[in-house]
Amino acid sequence: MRLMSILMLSAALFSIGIYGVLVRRNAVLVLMSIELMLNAVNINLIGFGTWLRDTAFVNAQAFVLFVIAIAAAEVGIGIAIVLAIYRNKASIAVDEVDSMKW
Amino acid sequence: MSNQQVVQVIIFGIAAALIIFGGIRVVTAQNIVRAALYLVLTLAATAGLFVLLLAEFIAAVQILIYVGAVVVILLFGIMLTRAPIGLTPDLDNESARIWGLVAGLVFLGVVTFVLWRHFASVPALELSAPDSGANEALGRSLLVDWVAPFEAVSMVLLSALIGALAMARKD
Amino acid sequence: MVGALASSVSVASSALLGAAEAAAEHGEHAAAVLNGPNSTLKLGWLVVALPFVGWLLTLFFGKRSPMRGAIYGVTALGAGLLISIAMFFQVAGGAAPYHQKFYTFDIGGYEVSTGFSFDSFTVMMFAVVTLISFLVHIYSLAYMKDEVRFTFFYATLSLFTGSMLLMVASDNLLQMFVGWELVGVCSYLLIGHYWEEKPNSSAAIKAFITTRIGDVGMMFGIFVLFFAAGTFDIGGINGLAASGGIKHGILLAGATLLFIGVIGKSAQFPLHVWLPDAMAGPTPVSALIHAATMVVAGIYLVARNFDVFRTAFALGPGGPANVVMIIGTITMLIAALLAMVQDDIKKVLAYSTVSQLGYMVAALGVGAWTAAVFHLFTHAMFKALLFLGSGSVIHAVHSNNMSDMGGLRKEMPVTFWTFLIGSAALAGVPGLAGFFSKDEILHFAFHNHYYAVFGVGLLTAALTALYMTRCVSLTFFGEFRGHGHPHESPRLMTVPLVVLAVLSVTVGSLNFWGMKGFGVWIAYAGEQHVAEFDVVAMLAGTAAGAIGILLGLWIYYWKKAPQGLLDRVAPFRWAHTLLMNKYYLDDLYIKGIVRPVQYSLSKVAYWINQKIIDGVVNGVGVMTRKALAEATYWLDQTVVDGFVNDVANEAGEAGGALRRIQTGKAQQYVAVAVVATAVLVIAVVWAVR
Amino acid sequence: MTIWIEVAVKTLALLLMIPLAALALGYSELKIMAHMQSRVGPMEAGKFHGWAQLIADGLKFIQKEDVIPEAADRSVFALAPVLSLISAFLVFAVVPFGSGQRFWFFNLDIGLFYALAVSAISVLGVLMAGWSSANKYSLMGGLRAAAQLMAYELPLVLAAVAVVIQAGTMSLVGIVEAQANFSILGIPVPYVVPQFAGFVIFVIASVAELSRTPFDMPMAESELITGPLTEYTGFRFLFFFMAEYAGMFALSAIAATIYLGGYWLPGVPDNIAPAVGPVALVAKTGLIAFFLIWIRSTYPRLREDQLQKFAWKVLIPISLVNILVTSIAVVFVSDVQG
Repeated sequence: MRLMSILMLSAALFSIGIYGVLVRRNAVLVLMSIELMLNAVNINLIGFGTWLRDTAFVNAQAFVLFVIAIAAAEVGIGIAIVLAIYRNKASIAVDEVDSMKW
Repeated sequence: MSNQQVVQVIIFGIAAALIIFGGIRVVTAQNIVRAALYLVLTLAATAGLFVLLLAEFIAAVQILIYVGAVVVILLFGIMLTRAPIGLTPDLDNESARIWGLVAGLVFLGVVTFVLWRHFASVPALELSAPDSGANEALGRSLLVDWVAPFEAVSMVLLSALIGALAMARKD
Repeated sequence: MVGALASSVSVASSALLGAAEAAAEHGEHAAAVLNGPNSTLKLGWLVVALPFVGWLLTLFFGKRSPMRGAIYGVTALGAGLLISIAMFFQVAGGAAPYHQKFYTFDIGGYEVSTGFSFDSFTVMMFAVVTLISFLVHIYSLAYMKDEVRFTFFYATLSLFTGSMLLMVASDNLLQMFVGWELVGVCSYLLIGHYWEEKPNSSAAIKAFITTRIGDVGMMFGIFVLFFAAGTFDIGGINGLAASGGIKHGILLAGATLLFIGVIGKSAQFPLHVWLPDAMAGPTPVSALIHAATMVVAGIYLVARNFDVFRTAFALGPGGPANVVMIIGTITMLIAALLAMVQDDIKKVLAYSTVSQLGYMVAALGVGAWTAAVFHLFTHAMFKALLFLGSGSVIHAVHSNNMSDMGGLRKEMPVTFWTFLIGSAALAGVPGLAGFFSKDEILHFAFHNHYYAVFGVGLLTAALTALYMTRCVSLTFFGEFRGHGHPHESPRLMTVPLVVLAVLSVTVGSLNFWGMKGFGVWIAYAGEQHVAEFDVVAMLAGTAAGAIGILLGLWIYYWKKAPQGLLDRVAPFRWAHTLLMNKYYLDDLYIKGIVRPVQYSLSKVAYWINQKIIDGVVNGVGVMTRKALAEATYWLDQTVVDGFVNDVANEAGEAGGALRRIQTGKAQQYVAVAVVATAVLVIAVVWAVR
Repeated sequence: MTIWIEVAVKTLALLLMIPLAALALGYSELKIMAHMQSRVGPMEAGKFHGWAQLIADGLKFIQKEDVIPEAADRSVFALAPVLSLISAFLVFAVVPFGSGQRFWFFNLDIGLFYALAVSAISVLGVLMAGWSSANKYSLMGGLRAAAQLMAYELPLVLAAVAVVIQAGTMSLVGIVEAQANFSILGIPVPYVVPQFAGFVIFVIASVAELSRTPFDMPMAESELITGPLTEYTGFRFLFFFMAEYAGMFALSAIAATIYLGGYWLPGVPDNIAPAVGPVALVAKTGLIAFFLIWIRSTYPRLREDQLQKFAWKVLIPISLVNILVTSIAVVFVSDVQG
């Protein structure tokens, strides 16, 4: 197995995430797409860690743990925001949430 | 290629196929709960990939945090808001589809180009069974080398917890 | 005699605690504890641990325990007091400091150790803290008897004491900071004890936030010193500072930042505003905060790291005017003036504490280390006495205001006499504790040509005598102006008063000119000693006190002052109004800091967001999306229609177009970000190709 | 080739274990609860004390018509029970039944953590079942199950963390060995003694994870019919049934392993230890399972908010203090021993 295939997998997943973030209207689906992108980053980190071995391997894992922790925090906050918006507007379509202008 | 390497490539292929398939379905599925379930598929397959790449602790964390908690919270949020069975129209911004596709492909192209130039010549990865001290080394790394980020992340989680609580309250 | 007492106390305490000591020292025989040169000092950790154990026990089992949980705190502090006294006598007998290392962490390549250091200064603080806290524990049994959350009160009281002891015993700044913050948390809990009423919880929050402002400074001070010295060890940092191992600029920064923490914690100008409000807590807590635990922490910090401050600010005889001295001097004067006009008896005492803390800080600022520490020591005695006495009065008349008191000397003889002794000690009546310590500070300042400090100190001494005379006159003389029938407080409250009154009379002699006992026991190596005795300073101090007392008697006891002096004479009226409004400092903080942060800052942020960030975003938007179309349109319009559209119209058009770019839709912004990233990556790849 | 045979045998054993555990525990529950309530319980099937009752029930379930509601999301509906069962199956894979290679499916370095991770998947199955049934009660039950997760997951993991700190390993075999080498004042005791608070928290959190009384809000019969399982019939229901009892057995086995010493018994000579090990583990597991059944027939159901309050205000603080005390004690002891 080559490093390149892992990196390509990661890049592809990240691009899928970008597509999802840009195209999806539902806020929860946007959050999921962001999870895909974070997951791609994790694959990338672990891939490099396995390639470089030794301390890089351990440090990559530590980084991934941080990413996962941040992702968990992000989902928590994200869902709280979605629920708050849903309560106020009875809709969670991101393109209808545009009162933050002017 | 040795036998073992063949097995590795096959496992990687299966995992990668599941990851990509799940990912594509996450962003294309026309039912929001199904999209979340495809996310589970992607995340679980990623955990499998981590096991293959010798990071078994990360794989377990991936299962526990992502599949066990994050997706459940996502589903919880979905079902609290609106989650009809069957196809839901207008999950996508139709006019943005083409631009999303372009953006994704451009990004993929750029990254592929860069990666190809720098990492195409890297030889096959050597995947030997991890020595038993791997998790101890990880723990040491987290709490010695990365103790400051570790504490910072703890603070982030704490404030996220409080923030989520404050936002989701009714009053 | 002292030796006999010391050995008997240490025998008692060691017998009590020999088992624990043996456990700690892995089989060291209990006999060694009794005979070693610094044997009792080895028990010091127990003094710190006991209140924490008491706290946990009270917290978990309090409500189902005898005395509703107070038993644990009282026992812990009683035992701690015994050990502390034994340690005190051992130190007085010349025992060497004892250093106990616990555990060393290796965090990110830095070694952080924890441990206790018991030298004479620490032991003195131990004695003060455990003594006052023990008496407060006893006193509160009666005072808090019918109050809400009795058990929780006792739990927090124990934790409060334990935190202070932890801070005092620490051998490193980090551990000290932990204790320092725990003290802050406990003071918050105790000040807000009656949180059902809004002003009380506001006072607690004010105290917490005000001291926190200082703590931020202190934290950064600790970081600065840590990175300069490479260690948290107090001895190490001070040694380096004294020997010039730390660059002066860095040292100055570190010391200044630490001093900000002191200003917050010890209620120095301009962060003194929280202390009077902190009177919202139960009175025994005020006694503890003012005498032993909270506010003296700042003094202790400066005194403990005196080498850092001395080197940074060039403190000492012949040194220049410095921030420590200036802050202390300002504080002592303004607080004494404020104490003049208060009606709330506890606020009089609170401002008096601020003033006396100013004395200590100013003393440290002129380099009078021993005098400052000695004043801390004596002040703890009589200020605890005064607060507990005022608590006794409040308990009797159910009001904090002196306008509801008067004539109480007949009904409450014990409270009256002890309060009188405390006031006399604070006012500097010769022979009592306050006289010696205050005189020593004045003497030091005078002798080393700090005439400003000396002058303000004299003025403050006179004012102190004046307001204490006022306080005593209004409370205990004249006619009773309140409601109901006041009566003497129960034994549990008066006995601590008597104990403290006796100490207020006697502890001054510890540093009697002839003996110099205190200065020898609790010596600081870097201090330059001055001549033993100076008759000018002594006479001036005595005269200032006498003038203050006579003036007070003239106005408030004999009532010879013209009526309505304050209302009719303009300068007095102005001064009175200024003082009644606390120099408008609270208003300044609310209007000058809190409001701007709440309103103006948000406006500024809004403006920046609107004008700058949106402008940039819009610019990018035009570049990426609309540029071509707009350009074509513009060209078309210009060529075909010439000057059909005037310049203003153009500007409006462009603005409208730009406005449409800011859709508020997050996804379009993400799209811009993605495109920009891709462009950047391509540019970088092309550049490094 | 032998490795494949070994894997096949172990997989078969594992697959057999799930219905066996479900049968044994289900029957025990029927009988124990019957006796606790002073009645006899099923007595007819199989003549002797109705031992074959559940087998008969199983056969009945398999024969029943497989009904899928018209409005249901068919594939998700079909997948949900499988996912629940897989979760229990995966937990079983790391439980060591004795000392030695042949007694476990695999001995992961992170065994305990793995077990907790895969046991968390089961809630996903419940949530899927609840949503896909197209039934208000089912959805409500699924939501309750998801909300419940936020209450029990943290105490469960935090309680286990204290054990990991004390044992110095996450491997279940390692934890058992650490308990074999552990003693207080010379008396060999399992971790339930020093970790008693953790044990209580772990068991309480397990009850919540298994959605058993008093934390059976997702299935609350009197409010939600049977919650997510309302629309399930026939063999799909059987799957859920098996998953429930297998999950109970698996979590009890994990608890028995990390707190009660697992397959290890003090004073058992080495030559008969392999024979005693599985019996000891099953006995200890049965003890905890019995306790769970006992709780079920004793306590009334709580409300969801009461569980949340209890978890966040009681269980989590205590488990954090437990971790603190454990780590201080571990550091202290290792310092003393040099």
